Amino acid sequence: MAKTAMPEEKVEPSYLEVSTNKYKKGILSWILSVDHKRIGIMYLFSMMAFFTVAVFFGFLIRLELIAPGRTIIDAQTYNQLFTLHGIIMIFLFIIPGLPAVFGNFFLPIMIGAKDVIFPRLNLMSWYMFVFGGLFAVASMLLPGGSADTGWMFYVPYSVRTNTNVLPALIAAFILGFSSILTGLNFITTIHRMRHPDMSWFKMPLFVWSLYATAWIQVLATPIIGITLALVGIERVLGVGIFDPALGGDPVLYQHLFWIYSHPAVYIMILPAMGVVSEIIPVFSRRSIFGYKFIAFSSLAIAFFGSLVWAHHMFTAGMSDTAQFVFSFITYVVSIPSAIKVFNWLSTMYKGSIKLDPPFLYVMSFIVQFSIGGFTGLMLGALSLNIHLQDTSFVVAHFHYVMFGGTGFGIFAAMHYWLPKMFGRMYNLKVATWAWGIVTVGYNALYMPMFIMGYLGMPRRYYDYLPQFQPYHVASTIGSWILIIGLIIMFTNLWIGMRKGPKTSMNPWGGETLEWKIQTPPILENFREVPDIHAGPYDYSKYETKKETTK
Amino acid sequence: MFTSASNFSNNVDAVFLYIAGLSFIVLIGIIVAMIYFVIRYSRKRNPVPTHIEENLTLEILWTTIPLVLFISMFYFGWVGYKDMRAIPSDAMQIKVTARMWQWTFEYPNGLKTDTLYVPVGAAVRAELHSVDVNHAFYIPAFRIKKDVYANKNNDIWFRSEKIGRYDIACAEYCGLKHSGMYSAVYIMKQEDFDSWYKTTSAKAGLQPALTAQILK
Amino acid sequence: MSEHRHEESHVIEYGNYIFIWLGLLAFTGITVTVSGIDFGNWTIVIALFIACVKSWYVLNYFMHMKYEDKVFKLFIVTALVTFIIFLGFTFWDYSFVR
Amino acid sequence: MSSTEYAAAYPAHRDDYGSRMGMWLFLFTELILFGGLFIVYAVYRYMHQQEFHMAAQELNTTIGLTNTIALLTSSMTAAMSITAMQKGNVRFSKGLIWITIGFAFVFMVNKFFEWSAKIQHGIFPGSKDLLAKPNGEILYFGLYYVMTGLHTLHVIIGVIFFLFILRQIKQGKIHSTRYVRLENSALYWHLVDLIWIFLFPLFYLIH
Repeated sequence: MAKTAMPEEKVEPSYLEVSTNKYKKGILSWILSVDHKRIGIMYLFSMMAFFTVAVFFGFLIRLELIAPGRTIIDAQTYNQLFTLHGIIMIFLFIIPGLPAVFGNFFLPIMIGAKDVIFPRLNLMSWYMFVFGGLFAVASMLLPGGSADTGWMFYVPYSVRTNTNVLPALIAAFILGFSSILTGLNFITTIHRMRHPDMSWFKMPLFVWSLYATAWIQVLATPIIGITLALVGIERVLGVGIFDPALGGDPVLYQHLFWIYSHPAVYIMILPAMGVVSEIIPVFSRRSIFGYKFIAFSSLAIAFFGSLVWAHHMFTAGMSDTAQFVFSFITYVVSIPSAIKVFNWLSTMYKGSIKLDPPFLYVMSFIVQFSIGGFTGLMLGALSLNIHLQDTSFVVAHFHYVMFGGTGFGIFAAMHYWLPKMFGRMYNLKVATWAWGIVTVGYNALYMPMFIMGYLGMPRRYYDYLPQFQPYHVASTIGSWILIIGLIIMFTNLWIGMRKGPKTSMNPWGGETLEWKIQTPPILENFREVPDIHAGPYDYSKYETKKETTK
Repeated sequence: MFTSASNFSNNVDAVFLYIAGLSFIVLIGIIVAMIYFVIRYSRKRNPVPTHIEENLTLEILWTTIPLVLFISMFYFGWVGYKDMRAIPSDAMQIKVTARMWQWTFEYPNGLKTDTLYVPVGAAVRAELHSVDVNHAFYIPAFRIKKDVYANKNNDIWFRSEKIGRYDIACAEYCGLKHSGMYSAVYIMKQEDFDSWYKTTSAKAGLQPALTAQILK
Repeated sequence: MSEHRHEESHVIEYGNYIFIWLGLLAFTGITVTVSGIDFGNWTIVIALFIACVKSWYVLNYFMHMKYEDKVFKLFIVTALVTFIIFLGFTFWDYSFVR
Repeated sequence: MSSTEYAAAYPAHRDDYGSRMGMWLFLFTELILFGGLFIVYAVYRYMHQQEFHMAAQELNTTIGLTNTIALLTSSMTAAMSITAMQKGNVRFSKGLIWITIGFAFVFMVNKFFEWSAKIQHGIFPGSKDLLAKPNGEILYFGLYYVMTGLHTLHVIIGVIFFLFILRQIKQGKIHSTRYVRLENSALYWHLVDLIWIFLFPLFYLIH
C-alpha cells in the first residue's frame, strides 16, 4: 500500500461537504443534487435498502423450504415472496448495482470528466428508480397482495391472477426506463466527455464494460417495456395480444420477454467483469494481460448475448431450427467469457499479489462465475436442457452467475471503492473474515440445488417430495451462514465509512484516474486538467523486469 | 442418481457427465492455477512484478480450444434432442390435459384417468394440452419435459424401460398449488396393462388394488 | 473514431424540404395505388419497400442524418441491425415447422 | 490551480452535438419500443394471413391517407422551423411550429372519428362482436388499437414538446444560435412520422 507519498497540499472541501445547489446541508442538498457522485451515493443507499428487503424475502423462502409442507408461511405468500424477491433483486439490485452506483461515481472520474453529460437526467433516473422500487414494494400493502406470477410475468397466468400484477408491471416499466436513461447518459458521456488525451484504448476496462452495458440497456430494455405494457393493457382492457383464449400465442410473450431478459443477464454481469478487470491489476501490481481482448470481449458479449434469448425456451415447443440455432449460439457466447477468465488468471501470473478484501472477493467471483458458466454449458446442451429446465438446477445456475458473479462483483467494488468515496477505511481483518463466511455460506446455499435439480426438484415449489429434504436443509443452513456473513460485512463497511481511519489518496496503489485525485473527491473531481500519458494499467514503476512477447 | 428408466435417460446422463467432467477438470485447473499464483507470486515472495502485455498465441489457443470443446457439447446435446423429436409412428397416443392443478390422461378408447398407466417398452406419444395457464409435463426419471399451452399442440414421447412408479410433475409455474400438481406414471408388464386397459371402465380411473398388484 | 468537438450547423433551404415533401407525397400516392393491385405475397414486400424509401428520405433530410457525423450513422445502423436481429431471430421459430 | 481556474482551463462548453446524440439514443429506444409491437404484428400476421386480410378491409383507407399526408406535411413544417430559426427568422419559425401543431390536431381529430366509428360498430377490445370473430381478427384489432393508440400518445407528447419549445422561444431561451432543443423536438416529431409511415401500409393497405 502506497501510504507514504501523499503530500497533503491544499485539501479542498470534498463533494460530501460542498453542495451543488442552494441547500448547503441536509437532505435537500442531496436529493436535489445533480452531482454524479452524490447521485451515485444516493443510488448506493436506496439500492442497499431494497437489497435488504429482498435478502429478507430470500431468507423467508429458504426457511419455508426447510421442511416439506407448511413451515412458516402459506403457499400464496410464498409465491408472492419469490416474485418480489426476483423483481427487487433483478431490477433494483443487480441491474443498477454497478452501473448506477459505481458507474455514476467513477465513470466521469475515470475518463477525466467533471460530471456526466446530462446531470439532470441522471437525477431523474434516480427518482424513477426510487419511485419504481417503491411501487413494487408498496403493492404488498394493497388488498389482494403483490403479484404472484414470478418475475417473468408469464402470460396467461399474469393476465388471470387476482393479485396486484399491474403495480409490479408499472414498476418494472419505470425501472426499465430509469435503466435506459442511465445507459443513454453513459454512452453520450463516454463519447463526448472523455479527456482529449484519453483515446478509446486508454479507457479503463470498467468504462469499456459500462459502454457495452449501456448499449444493451438502450437497445434491449424497450422491448421489455412494451411487452410488460402489453400485458398490462391486456389485463386491464381485455385486448387480445398474448392470451391464448383470444388467439394469442403465449410463446411469443416468452420470446419478447427473453429478448430483453437474456441480454439483461449481460447488463448484470458485464460491469462486474469490468470491476474484476480493474481490481486484479491493482492488487497484482501488474499491467493487465490482454487489454484489447478483454475490451473487445465485452462488446462481443453484448452482441452475441442479444442472439441467444430463446435458450430459455427449449421446452416451449419451438421449431427444431430455432432450437438448433439458439443452442449453437449459446455456446459461441461462452467464448468471450472464457477469454476474460483466462486473461484475468494470466494477469496474476508473475504479479506481486496482495490479498486484500477486494481481491479476495474477486477470487470468489472467478470461481463462482466459472461454475455458473460451466453449468450454463450444461443447460445449453439441448437434450440435457430438456431435463434441467425449470428445476432448481437452473435456480442454482443463475444464482451462481448473478449472485456469485455480479453480487460478489458488487461486494468487491464496495471494498475497493468505498474508501475512496467516503475517505475512510474499514477494518481489513473483519472484512477478510466476512469474505470467508459469505463465500462458504453462499456455496452451501446454492450447491445443493444443483444436485436436487438434477434429481428432479422443480423450481418455484412451495412443497416438495420428502426425498429432497436433505438438500433443502443444507441449503437453508447455508442461507443462515450467508446472512451472518453479509451482516458482518455490511456492519464493518458501515462502521468503517463512518468512523474508520482516514485514507490516503491511493490506498491500494491503483493507476486509474480516480486514484490520482483527492480523497474524497472534490466537487468537480479534478483540480487541474489531468495528465494522461500512458494506458490505465501502467505499473512500470514497480515492474523492473520486462518480458517481451512474441 | 442415474437410473435408466426410459430410452432417453442414458443419453441425457451421458451428456451431463461429459460436460460436467470437462468442466470439472477446467474448474480445478482454474482454482489450482489461481491459488498457485496467489501463493507463488505473493507480494512477500515476489515483490517485483514482471511486465507482460499480451500473448497472441495464448489468446488464440484459449479461444479455439474452448470453441472446439463447446461445439462437441453442442453436438451431443443436439443428437440427443433429435431422438426426443423423432416420434415413432406406431406410438400409443395419449391425450394429456393439464388444468390448475391436476393432470388428466385420455386413452385412445376414451378411458380417462388421473394417473398414467403405460406398458413397459412401448412407445408412448403424449399430446399436451392445457385448459387454462401454462404448465409443463415433466417426468424426471425419464428425463423428459415439455411445456403445455392452451392453444398450441405440443407433444412428447418416451419408451419406458423399467417397471415401476415414477413421478409426473408440473415444471412451469402455474399458481397456488403448482407444487402439488404431481401425478404418477405406472410402468407395467404388457399383460398387466392389457387386462387393466380392457377391464377398467372410463369412470373407474385409478384402482388402488390394481396399482398395488402392478407394483408387487 | 474521430469526433470533432466543434459545432457546425448546416442550413437546409426551404425549397429542398418542399422538394422532399413532394417526393414523399408521390411515394404515398404510389403505395396507395399499388395496394389496389394484387401481387400476392409481394404486396407486403412492395408496401414495406416503399415505406423504407420514404423513411430513408425522412431520416436523411428531415432528420439531417445526411449532415451528421459518421458516429451517428454508425449508431443508427447499430439500432436497426439490432431490431432486425430481434425480428429475424424470432422467425427462426415461427417460419419453420413447430 | 484552484477549481475555478480548472473550470476556465477546461470549460464546460454547451454541447449541442452531445444533446443531439443523446436524443438519437432516446429515439432508438422509442424505435425498439415500437419494434416490439412490430415483432408481434409480424408474427401474428404470419400466423393468420387470411384473417388479417379480412380485418383490414374494415379500416378506412381515406382516413389513413389523410393522416399520412397530415403527418408528412407537419414533418416538413417542423423541419422548416429549424431553418427559419437558424436564419434568425423567429416569427416564421414560431408560425411553422404552430402549423405543425395544427396538423397534429388534424391527425388526432381524424383518429378520434375513426376510433369512435369502430367502437360504434361494436369493434373494440372485449366487445361481443369482436369476440365472435376468428382469432386472427381479434389479434388484428387488438394490435390496431394498441399500435395506433401508442402512436397517438406519441403525437400528444410531440405536441407537448412543441408547446414547451414555443414557451422557451418566448422566454428567449431558444434563438438563432441556440436551438438544439427545437432540433431535438423536431427529431422526435419525425420519429412519430417515421413510425406512421410503417403503420399506414401495415394496417390500411393490406388489400
